[in-house]
Amino acid sequence: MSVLVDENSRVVVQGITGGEGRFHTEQMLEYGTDVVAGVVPGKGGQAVAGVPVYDTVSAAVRAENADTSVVFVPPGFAADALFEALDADLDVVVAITEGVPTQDVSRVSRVLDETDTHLVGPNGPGVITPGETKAGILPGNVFEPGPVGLVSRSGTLTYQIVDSLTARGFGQSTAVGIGGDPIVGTGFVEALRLFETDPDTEAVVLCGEIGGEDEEAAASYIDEQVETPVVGFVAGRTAPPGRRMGHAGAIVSGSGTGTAQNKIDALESAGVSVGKTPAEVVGHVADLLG
Amino acid sequence: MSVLVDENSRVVVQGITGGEGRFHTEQMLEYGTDVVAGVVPGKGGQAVAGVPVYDTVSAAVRAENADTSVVFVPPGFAADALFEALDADLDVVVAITEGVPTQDVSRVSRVLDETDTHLVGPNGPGVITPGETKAGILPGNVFEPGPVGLVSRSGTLTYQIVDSLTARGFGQSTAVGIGGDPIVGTGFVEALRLFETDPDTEAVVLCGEIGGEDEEAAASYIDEQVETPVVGFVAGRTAPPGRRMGHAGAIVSGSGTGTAQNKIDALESAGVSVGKTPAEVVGHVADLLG
Amino acid sequence: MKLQEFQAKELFREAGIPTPTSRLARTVEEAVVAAEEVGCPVAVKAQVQVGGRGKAGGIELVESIDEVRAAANRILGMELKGYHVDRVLVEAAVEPANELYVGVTIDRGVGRPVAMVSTRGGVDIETVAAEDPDAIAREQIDPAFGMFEFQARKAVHEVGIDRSVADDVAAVLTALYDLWEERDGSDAEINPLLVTDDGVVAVDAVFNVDDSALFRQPDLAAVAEATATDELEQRAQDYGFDYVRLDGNVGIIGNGAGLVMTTLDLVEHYGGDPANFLDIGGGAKADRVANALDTVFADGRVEAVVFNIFGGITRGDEVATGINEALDRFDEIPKPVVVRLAGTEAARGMEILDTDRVRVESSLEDAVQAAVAAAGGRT
Amino acid sequence: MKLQEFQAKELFREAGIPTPTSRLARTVEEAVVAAEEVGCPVAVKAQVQVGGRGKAGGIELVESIDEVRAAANRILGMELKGYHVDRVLVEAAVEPANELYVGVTIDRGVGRPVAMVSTRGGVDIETVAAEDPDAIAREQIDPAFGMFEFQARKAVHEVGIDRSVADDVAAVLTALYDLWEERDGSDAEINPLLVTDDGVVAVDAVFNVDDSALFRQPDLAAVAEATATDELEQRAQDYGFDYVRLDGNVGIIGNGAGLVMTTLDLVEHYGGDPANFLDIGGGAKADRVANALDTVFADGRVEAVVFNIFGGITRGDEVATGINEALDRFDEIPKPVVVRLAGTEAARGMEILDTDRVRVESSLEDAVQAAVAAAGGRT
Repeated sequence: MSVLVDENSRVVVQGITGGEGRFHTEQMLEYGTDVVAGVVPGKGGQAVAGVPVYDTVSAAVRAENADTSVVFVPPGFAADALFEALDADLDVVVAITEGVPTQDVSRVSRVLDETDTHLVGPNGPGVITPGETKAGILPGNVFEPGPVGLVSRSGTLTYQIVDSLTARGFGQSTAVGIGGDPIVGTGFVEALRLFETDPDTEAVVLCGEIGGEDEEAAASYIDEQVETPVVGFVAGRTAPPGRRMGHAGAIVSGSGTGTAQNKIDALESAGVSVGKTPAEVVGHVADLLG
Repeated sequence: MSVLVDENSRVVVQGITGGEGRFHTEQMLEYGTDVVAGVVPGKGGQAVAGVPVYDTVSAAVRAENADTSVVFVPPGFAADALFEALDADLDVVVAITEGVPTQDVSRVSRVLDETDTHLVGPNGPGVITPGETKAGILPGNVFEPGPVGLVSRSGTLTYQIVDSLTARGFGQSTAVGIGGDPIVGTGFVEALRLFETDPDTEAVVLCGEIGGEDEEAAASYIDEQVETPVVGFVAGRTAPPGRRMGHAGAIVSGSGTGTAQNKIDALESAGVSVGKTPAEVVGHVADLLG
Repeated sequence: MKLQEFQAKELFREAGIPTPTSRLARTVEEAVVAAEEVGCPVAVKAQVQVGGRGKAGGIELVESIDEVRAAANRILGMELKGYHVDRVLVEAAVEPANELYVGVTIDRGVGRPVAMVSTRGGVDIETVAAEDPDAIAREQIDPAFGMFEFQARKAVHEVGIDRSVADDVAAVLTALYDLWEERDGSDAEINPLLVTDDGVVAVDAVFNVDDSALFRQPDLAAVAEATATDELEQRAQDYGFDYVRLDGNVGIIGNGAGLVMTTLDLVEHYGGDPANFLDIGGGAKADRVANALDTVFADGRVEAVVFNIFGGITRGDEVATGINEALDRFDEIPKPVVVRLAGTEAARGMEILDTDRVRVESSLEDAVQAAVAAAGGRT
Repeated sequence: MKLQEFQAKELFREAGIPTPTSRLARTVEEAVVAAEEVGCPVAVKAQVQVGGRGKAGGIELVESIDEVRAAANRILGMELKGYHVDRVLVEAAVEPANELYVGVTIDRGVGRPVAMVSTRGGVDIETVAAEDPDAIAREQIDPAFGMFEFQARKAVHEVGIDRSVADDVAAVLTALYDLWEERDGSDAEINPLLVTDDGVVAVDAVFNVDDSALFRQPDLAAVAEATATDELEQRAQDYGFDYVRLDGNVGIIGNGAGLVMTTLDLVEHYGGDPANFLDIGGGAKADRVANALDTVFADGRVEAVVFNIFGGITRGDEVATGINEALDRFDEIPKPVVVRLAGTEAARGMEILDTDRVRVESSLEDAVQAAVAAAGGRT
């Protein structure tokens, strides 16, 4: 079992003819993902790495029964690509694109609220269910199948932690990179809700960072609704207030909210073991799953 | 029993200081309606016919526990007034205003779809539950309490039929003037659904007219889901195609859809007794309830 | 309110939708000059607010200036479906080619806009809708957002528009939707949108404006005022009535569209022919009532008038006073008038009415039958 | 990207939001001329992209030209929270009066815009939010529709703005929201919005632009480029790095914001002080890696560098090559460099690295500890 994607997922890649789209289509195919179609307006009829290209998502869905999309469309066109993906009623839409204007994401999120689609991202590495499929750009070789669910706002930090987990023999059920932007589709709470329904996820690692209040919301949710043990990590304890750290999400406001300490406190109050270093995180997982 | 409004309804009048708003507030009070507040931006603190005026609907709702609004705001400001009413989470909003641009109503309807509010109108006379309350401009003296539910796209035609019903001893549970515009909030189907849940409504009179397909939709709904007997009337049998008859809804398109005959056929196929004249309609009611 | 073709094309041009070069002409000589400017071959097209002009002989495709002169001579001044033709559009002829359809309207069933594209342009789109529904791609529009870019692409690809013009057609659909939204259209259509070697071009143009929105489209409202063609309809419009002229001899006045339509239906039901639809609206005062009677009396075909008022907001006594005032304008009552008043202050109205000059009936059915009889039955 | 006050006020003026008369000045003499034009009393305000200028001594209210000269002399050239002040705004002083707050931002919790009004302007709004939440009216905005007209009225009335200026404040809120939407704001604030006898006036102006939207706001992007003040931050920006300069002595380079922040946290955890945040982003090639090292070496405070790469898209061999190339630029390596490579092609990267010039560690924790030790501990 797993969440969001599995061996049956049929993936369409929006923006498949661009450099990134092409490269990661090949990477996904290599990992075993069923990439069944690409979509690029005006390029229907072409093929990329043997994958047929369509002009519209609806044509791709109709012809190839796709249920999952991975979006590599550049920022200026990303919102429209996401509206199109939502219109096509896919189960999961993974938005890799970095730098989508926040107001665009807000509008996408407005439409998303009225659908049953799960949007992952934007500005995230996507989702992987190790040994089955990956929808995104995560480096497949780091992951191994296993009992640990992982949800994170950060890409490379996830790989760092997963690498250590794998090295210690703890594989992953599914890893979800929710993305680092101020507004994302699937947040911590939704990811936790999904993992909670997955019998094969025995523990969840939640990787947060400064900015926003999603970790605090996750803490309340864990306190009230989550049985699965959760191990936490929060990046940015040393980040100075008011400065942006790398991506849009990672900014601390001047006041107390959004600070790493605030998030760590909230998570710990909810019974989450929060590691101070990635190594400590793996240690906590080992304590739980021994 | 009744639908939409009853003796417990607490009414706020939006646009209470205008000529129509003031006149019909007095008329409603006279009929026994609990008009608890008025709303006119910038005129909070005034009073009309003893009714306190507020600047915003939310202030009126908070102060006076209103649950129903009647809107007399002029066309250019009507959409905003309706957005405000929907935002205030009222149970019933009755839009009397005639001449609201159709695209505005489309946007209002977009928001309406996400609420639990019943919008009646625009461009309708409102709703009356005889002997209890009226929210709108219907002439109260024509109505009597009784077992006949009435739903109509037309104002004066309704009064004509109600007058005849009352004269023959058939009072009304509730009469709903859904309005004559191309897009309205509560349509025939929704009104029928409400009447179906009202044990005191023993028969429903449905007054349609040319244009649109709401009567056809009602016919399907009646066929499938309505137990209460329905008597029908359709105005505009002699209307020439392509010409607008009086209000926006009453226009026949060039093709077969929207014609009176099409609507009559659909209703009759669903078991509705359709009268050719208002007198025949009352005759059919007498046959049912006589 | 239906714009004429040349007015709609003016809007289209501002919206960036390609249209053929054209000039408007009010006389034969103007048409000749226009054709010289535009360059033959040209289409000479009657400018009236009705559809089906081609079939009715209102459009002629000509090759030479002499033919332009002949066509303009024939079309200018003709009666087309009841409208007098006083202007023609002289327009560069476009090579016959693939004809598409593009349109935007409100889908009343769901209360939302719908954008449509079809490869079967050049014919009545409602026939296509009935016979071959899959030949029309429909995109329901979210009125909060307007049309998403992808929707135009999707519609165009779904319906199989040729790849070489897919982007052009999508651009026209997007522009048409935006125009429709910005200018408060009720219906906007391009039929046909012609595919040429240079792209696409809107050969016909329909743009109907939502009457209720004219208050915020003052330039279009001004156009509407300038284009009423029937003298009686103009008079009714000046008075602010909803009025439709028909072919019968029983004049009909009432309050409320549904009740007036019902009165028309009853006239026919009892063997008469309605001469018009006239709704005086709600709350009419005496003066307004007199104006209504004045309008209907002015119709030469009217043999008798039925006045049917159910007072809700409208008061029976005001109506009765208005009828008396209107009749005072005549030494002799020009046509028999049957009045039926019900509802608010109806009893008082009945008392006020001068029964020497009008016949009073208390039931709707009786009133209609009396008027039909007075008009002498079917025309 | 935070606009400076005078830039934000320029946007406000275009949006119809009242602001005091003001002139920008780069020298004391310009400030004097500006004050003469504007008319004393004036406020002399340092133009830097940070909040809290008043408390930090960057704003002075003066009555005479002599005082303007003194104030400009003091403020121009001062260091304000790390920024060099090279411009002042000389602005007509507004009579002290009722101070309101108006703002628009994204409510990240719900992913929607929120418009706010408060009667408690002139102080830190986050303090008000914490102490007296009811003093701030918040309207959640539907991003599909934008702000409804009623929402501005509602916010203003809910929070008890005086009836005499309620419409003015509602108009400012509406204008601010529309500006925020049109110009891709992330935060827009007026604090205080001053109530005067003639209406309201925006005495301060905050407008932060969404960096991700600069591609469609070219004029604001140009402003951003022109206003970087720190030489190192300018260099990092030119190279296209996300870079933040801090106060410590351990230079930090990594890929991915979360991983770089974690590296900063580990430096502190192991007793060091981070000198900077530098994210080279995903898929960096050798040249980019060299530029990153170049940037960090240029920081005089840096005593040692830790290079932490976890290769996903980024390849360890490319990174290693880049490090070697960067080091080739120096005869002598200016500061000790500790490198840790993991993930894609990490093993090959390790082989490529010249261990005579850099220290290689295979665990993140070891790498950070080595760098902290090399830097000589906390500054």
